Amino acid sequence: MRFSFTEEQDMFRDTVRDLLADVCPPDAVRAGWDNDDGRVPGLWPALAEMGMLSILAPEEDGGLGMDEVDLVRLLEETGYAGVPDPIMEHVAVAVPALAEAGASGHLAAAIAGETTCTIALTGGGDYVVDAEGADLVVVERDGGLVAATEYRVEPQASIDRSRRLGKLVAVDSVDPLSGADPILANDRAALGTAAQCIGVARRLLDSTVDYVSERRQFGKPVGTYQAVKHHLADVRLGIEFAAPLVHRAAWSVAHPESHDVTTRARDVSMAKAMAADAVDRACRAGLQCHGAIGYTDEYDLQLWLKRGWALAAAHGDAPSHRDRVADALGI
Amino acid sequence: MRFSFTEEQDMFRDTVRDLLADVCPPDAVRAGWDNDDGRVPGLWPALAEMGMLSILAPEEDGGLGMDEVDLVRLLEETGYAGVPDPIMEHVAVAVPALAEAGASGHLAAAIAGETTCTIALTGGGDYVVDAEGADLVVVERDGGLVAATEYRVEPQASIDRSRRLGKLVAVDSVDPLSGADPILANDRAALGTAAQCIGVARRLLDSTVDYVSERRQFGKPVGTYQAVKHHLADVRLGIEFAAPLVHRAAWSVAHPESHDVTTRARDVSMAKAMAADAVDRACRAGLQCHGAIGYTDEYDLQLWLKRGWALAAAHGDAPSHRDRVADALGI
Amino acid sequence: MDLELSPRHLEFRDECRSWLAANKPARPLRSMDTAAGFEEHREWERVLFDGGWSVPGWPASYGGRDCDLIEWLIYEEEYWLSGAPGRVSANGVSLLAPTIFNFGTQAQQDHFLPKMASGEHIWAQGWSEPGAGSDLAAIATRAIRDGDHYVLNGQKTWCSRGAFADWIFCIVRTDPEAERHAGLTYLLVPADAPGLERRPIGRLDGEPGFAELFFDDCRVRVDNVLGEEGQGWAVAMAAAGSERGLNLRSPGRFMAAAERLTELVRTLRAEQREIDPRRRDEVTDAWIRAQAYRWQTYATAARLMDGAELGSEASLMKVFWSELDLELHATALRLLGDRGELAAGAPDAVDGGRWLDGYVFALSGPIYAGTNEIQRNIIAERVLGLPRR
Amino acid sequence: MDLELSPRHLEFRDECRSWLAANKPARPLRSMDTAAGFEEHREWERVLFDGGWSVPGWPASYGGRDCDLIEWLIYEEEYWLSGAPGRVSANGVSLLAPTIFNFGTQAQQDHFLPKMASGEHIWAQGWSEPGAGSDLAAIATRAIRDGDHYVLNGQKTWCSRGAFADWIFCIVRTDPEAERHAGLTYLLVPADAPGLERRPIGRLDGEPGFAELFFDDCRVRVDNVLGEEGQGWAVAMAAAGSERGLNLRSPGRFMAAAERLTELVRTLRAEQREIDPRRRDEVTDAWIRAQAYRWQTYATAARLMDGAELGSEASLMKVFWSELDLELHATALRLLGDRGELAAGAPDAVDGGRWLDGYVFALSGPIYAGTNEIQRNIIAERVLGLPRR
Repeated sequence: MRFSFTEEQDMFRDTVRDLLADVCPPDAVRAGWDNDDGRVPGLWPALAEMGMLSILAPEEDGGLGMDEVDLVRLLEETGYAGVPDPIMEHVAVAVPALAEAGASGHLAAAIAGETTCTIALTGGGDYVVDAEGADLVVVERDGGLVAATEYRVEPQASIDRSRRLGKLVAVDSVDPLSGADPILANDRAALGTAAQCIGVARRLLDSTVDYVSERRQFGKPVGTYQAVKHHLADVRLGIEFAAPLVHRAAWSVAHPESHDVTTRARDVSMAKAMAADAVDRACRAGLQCHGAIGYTDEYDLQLWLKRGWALAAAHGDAPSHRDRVADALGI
Repeated sequence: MRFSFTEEQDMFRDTVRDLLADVCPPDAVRAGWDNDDGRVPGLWPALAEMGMLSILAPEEDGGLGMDEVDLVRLLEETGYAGVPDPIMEHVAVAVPALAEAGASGHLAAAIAGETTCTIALTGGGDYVVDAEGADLVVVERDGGLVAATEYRVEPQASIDRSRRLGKLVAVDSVDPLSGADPILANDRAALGTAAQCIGVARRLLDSTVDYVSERRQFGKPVGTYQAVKHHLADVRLGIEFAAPLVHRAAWSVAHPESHDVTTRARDVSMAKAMAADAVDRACRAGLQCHGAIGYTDEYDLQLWLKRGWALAAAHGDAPSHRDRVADALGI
Repeated sequence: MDLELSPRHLEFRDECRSWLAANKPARPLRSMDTAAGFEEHREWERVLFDGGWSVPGWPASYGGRDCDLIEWLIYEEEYWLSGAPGRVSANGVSLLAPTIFNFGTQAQQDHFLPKMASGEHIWAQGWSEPGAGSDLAAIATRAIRDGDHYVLNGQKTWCSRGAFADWIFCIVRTDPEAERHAGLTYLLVPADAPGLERRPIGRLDGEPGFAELFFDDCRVRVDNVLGEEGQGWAVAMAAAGSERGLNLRSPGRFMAAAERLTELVRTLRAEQREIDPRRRDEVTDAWIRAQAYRWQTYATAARLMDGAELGSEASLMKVFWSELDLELHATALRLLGDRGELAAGAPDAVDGGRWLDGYVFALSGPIYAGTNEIQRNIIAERVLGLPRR
Repeated sequence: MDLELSPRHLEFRDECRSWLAANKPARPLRSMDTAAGFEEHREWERVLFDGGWSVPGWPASYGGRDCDLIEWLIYEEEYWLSGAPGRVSANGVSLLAPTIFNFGTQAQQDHFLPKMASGEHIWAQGWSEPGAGSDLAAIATRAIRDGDHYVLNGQKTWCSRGAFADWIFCIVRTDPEAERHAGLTYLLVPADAPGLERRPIGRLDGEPGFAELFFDDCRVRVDNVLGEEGQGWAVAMAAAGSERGLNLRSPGRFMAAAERLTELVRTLRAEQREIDPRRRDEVTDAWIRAQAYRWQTYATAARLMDGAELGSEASLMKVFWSELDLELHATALRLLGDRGELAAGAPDAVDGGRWLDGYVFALSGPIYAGTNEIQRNIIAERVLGLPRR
């Protein structure tokens, strides 16, 4: 029993954090709002190059052969940076599904960053992130997964302009992904979303702590008021106790030999329920402690507010995940 | 449209408040814990004398012929004083039921204060307040009401030693109360409990405001801390917006000519739901703002804490009353 | 106590309801925070004015119909339940007009009030500054007397409707030596004053909900002072009482939103979508709280009609309505599930994205007109009497 | 990361589990806040000690078994899940012992630790005073040196276990001239010291959960100082870190309560009672939070085993466990409906009124050892780095 990450995992996390701070600052995210695909130029190849896209691909397929424990904090960083690319869908769900199905051609292109994959799972609702811009959609249907490569999309604008949502209205060409498990794919998507929620919540907290430490009203920094302190202490509490459940769920997903499907579902759903509540609280407190400036288009806080609203509900909101936990508990 | 009480109603309220402050101070409530019936000596005759017991009895039966609007704030005062006698059960439910059933003998004794009535309604759960000490229990059964005068009781100790609970284990002698409506009786009980919740919440708030204005920590009154201020502001908000719903529900019960059963149920349940939440919040904040002293047996705060816990749940807790509202709304 | 509407009030309600049904725009207007939408809303103000329904609580001499508070509450309920458009005139009518009635000269009243009632003048509020948000006493925009003009220099921000308004009511510092509340003056500034530049600021969904104002030797006539020079704080606080209290936030808007929320549940059921019992409970709770706000308001109205003043209790109302409004809309978005994040233009957006739009709007409620943290301080100190320090 | 128990840990767990199953009292003990119950609990401490399970984290030389943090967490989980009694020794073992290990002389360690481990000495905490609750620096009880004794005068309050304890660990003011944190001394006081009077205080259900202590020229030997005279604040704060953090509140107790809560749902179902979906959700949420506390503790343990210190993060844990504990019990009472208010003696009380008893106990959690308001200040200022003023 040792609940901590390795030095190598810390280093990988730091590398990703540095890359994102460099290539994916808020300005780059905003720039994507008006380009063709909403994404950050140069980010995808850079992520491919450092191996991030292939973490969950086996070494024999040219991947890093790592697992969800290695991945989970990198996804937190993508939330922290507000990455608009469909990184969670691609790396946490599509790549391992392609690998498990032995779809080696699709897999090779995906881990090289030549293609972008997204996902259309029953647990993810009606709208697919980046469906238009992606090359391949891992679609759940008829109790299995298929890889759709030709399909038509009806765009559905999200309030978060970095989330290019679309509805799949027709799928014209598919490869079955037999061997890939749709229940596992849904759990991976919920886990990945939970990790991103943690990152978004951390970013909201850091930004707000910075702001209230500087901003003065009534002759002193806003952050000296006890009400503001307690709002932000509550945000920290939410993150502090959600993150371990997210890391624990990553372990659960990565170790099928000791976690049956019910246990995995319970662990993943605990993580998503707590992470969704944590980011929801971070959104509310972050905006309230900023005051009017946080409410503006020009100020960057909104990037994480909107992402937080969306991710809290994506791949199952907190009550629906608590229901899964309750079912697992037999109550 | 005029949502305010008359000067006469204000005066009656003040008279009851003064009487209770005089006859029913905390020491008198505590004294009752160890006597035979838990009640305050002299209180019942005094209430009878000022007409409080007969408010809802028609004038032709010797009552005051008033209605629930006249009564509602008097019940708030009984909550404020922490009256241990079964005043709500007697005056708000039993007396009008006896009157409506034309049970003139029982009624005359009840409004004269010669007897004490309590109630055993389906909406009130398994335990009857003051069943042992009372002379008559208005019991709901087989879709109607009966007056039980001989019955056996199994005592069930409440954490609130002023609430002498008991379970009716046998009813040996009953008079049917045909003409008295059990649904109306349940609504009256919920309304009366809601009014008492408001009074309890007000007492908790007043006591806590007094305490934190005096008690000093870290060189200044505890009440100067913003966290304490906001706890108590929230209590005030709860009371401020629950009380009008309680008064409005009293009007609804008092005016069957313009309020059908569904509307009355909706109005009563809105009142109980909001009042229960208000007193619940007052209990938590009251204790937290007092700190350790509020947690002791010797300090009087506990009288209202325990009453608040009990009354918030009595005659239907907040969620069950919200369900009734939802049903009335057809959602 | 009498909770029935009198025959007179019933008649008033029916008149109001019929007029709205016959006259309200057939289709939703465009956003009042766009140039075209602003003018559409101004036209609607004119229609209201012509029907006698733009400012029913005002004296008939200024375009109103001398409604008492109860009639005004009835009017507001009918207005919002009818689905009529939001009021682009709200800043002026709710915040400025009470101040003009209280502090304006006869000439100011005669000049400004009718034009406000008819929509000819749409007003924006110019109080906040980058360094003075909830802390209005920190206002730094200077207005130095020069003959029969003031010369303004400084910056205002968060001016709702500021991008397109015709006039702005400002608080400026006329005595730079004075500190905090002293030396402030309440000044009415035409939007076309020379030396005034306006820059729209988008709210977080991109709609230009505010403007920044830049004063660069901007000249404004001295007779546009409201009240006395140097008395701006007292004058402004009277209006702040209005903003936080009864005038701006009648229950009608929240009751209408609560009704729409229950309607949404019915619609979702009709679409064969299952309603989670926890969500149903949230809807019910929000609906109950809208009713609580309504009845608390009627009780307050009765006190006011008996001659009481709405003091610090206004803070209770402001906290309650702003958090209710947020919860009404957040509940709707949760009910909508994955459709909750869809923007107005999305094909699947429910009701044209109105719930999301309303949510974004509601988010500002706990922030503006004194944050709810400050309101809770006021409740604790002035309503409950807790020690300030 | 490795979240499996090693063979060694599995063996440890099984040994612990078997021993508890074989040795725990057959029936619930009487309340430790009654004279008879106190002695029953003391006997149980002796049974634990004889089995080597009273202080497993201590060195073997003092009656422990040199457990590492992980083993200690496993032990705590097994202990509470087994349903074994509460620990009357907790104040001493959790709060005082770390201080003795850190600051005690060899003679103090050799004298006090074994007697604490065996239950011969049960300790109470004498920190709070009527005028010094969360604000410990306001302590006024004076201890004036007189030869090889101190002479104590003053009053302590809220001493848990204080009515029957054998010893009390106090903070007293040895330098009356010094202000606030200076001039305080950490002193170990025998309960039978001449001039010490004790008065039980009932908690709100009437159980005498605390005592008041009155010192009237009470004489205590100088060699009972822990650490240096005048260093009491630093010594006490080290122990406060323990109280607020890992030692006192292992996850085991909350996990056990969460399991009992889910069991309660199953029992109610078996009684044909309908479980409201909102209550089921509350139960699930509380259970999840108990798990979150567990895993956060394991993560913290890993950091501590790597040499990190538990600093202000202890405040995060204190707020979380105390509010979790309250919610676990409040949820149970709501589930019980009208049986929720029944006291232990009532025929219909479920599980002997244990949920209500636990609720009353849990209510003190957000208050003692520094209120949660103060803990949130610490989180904001020391963990997040917000400005103090």
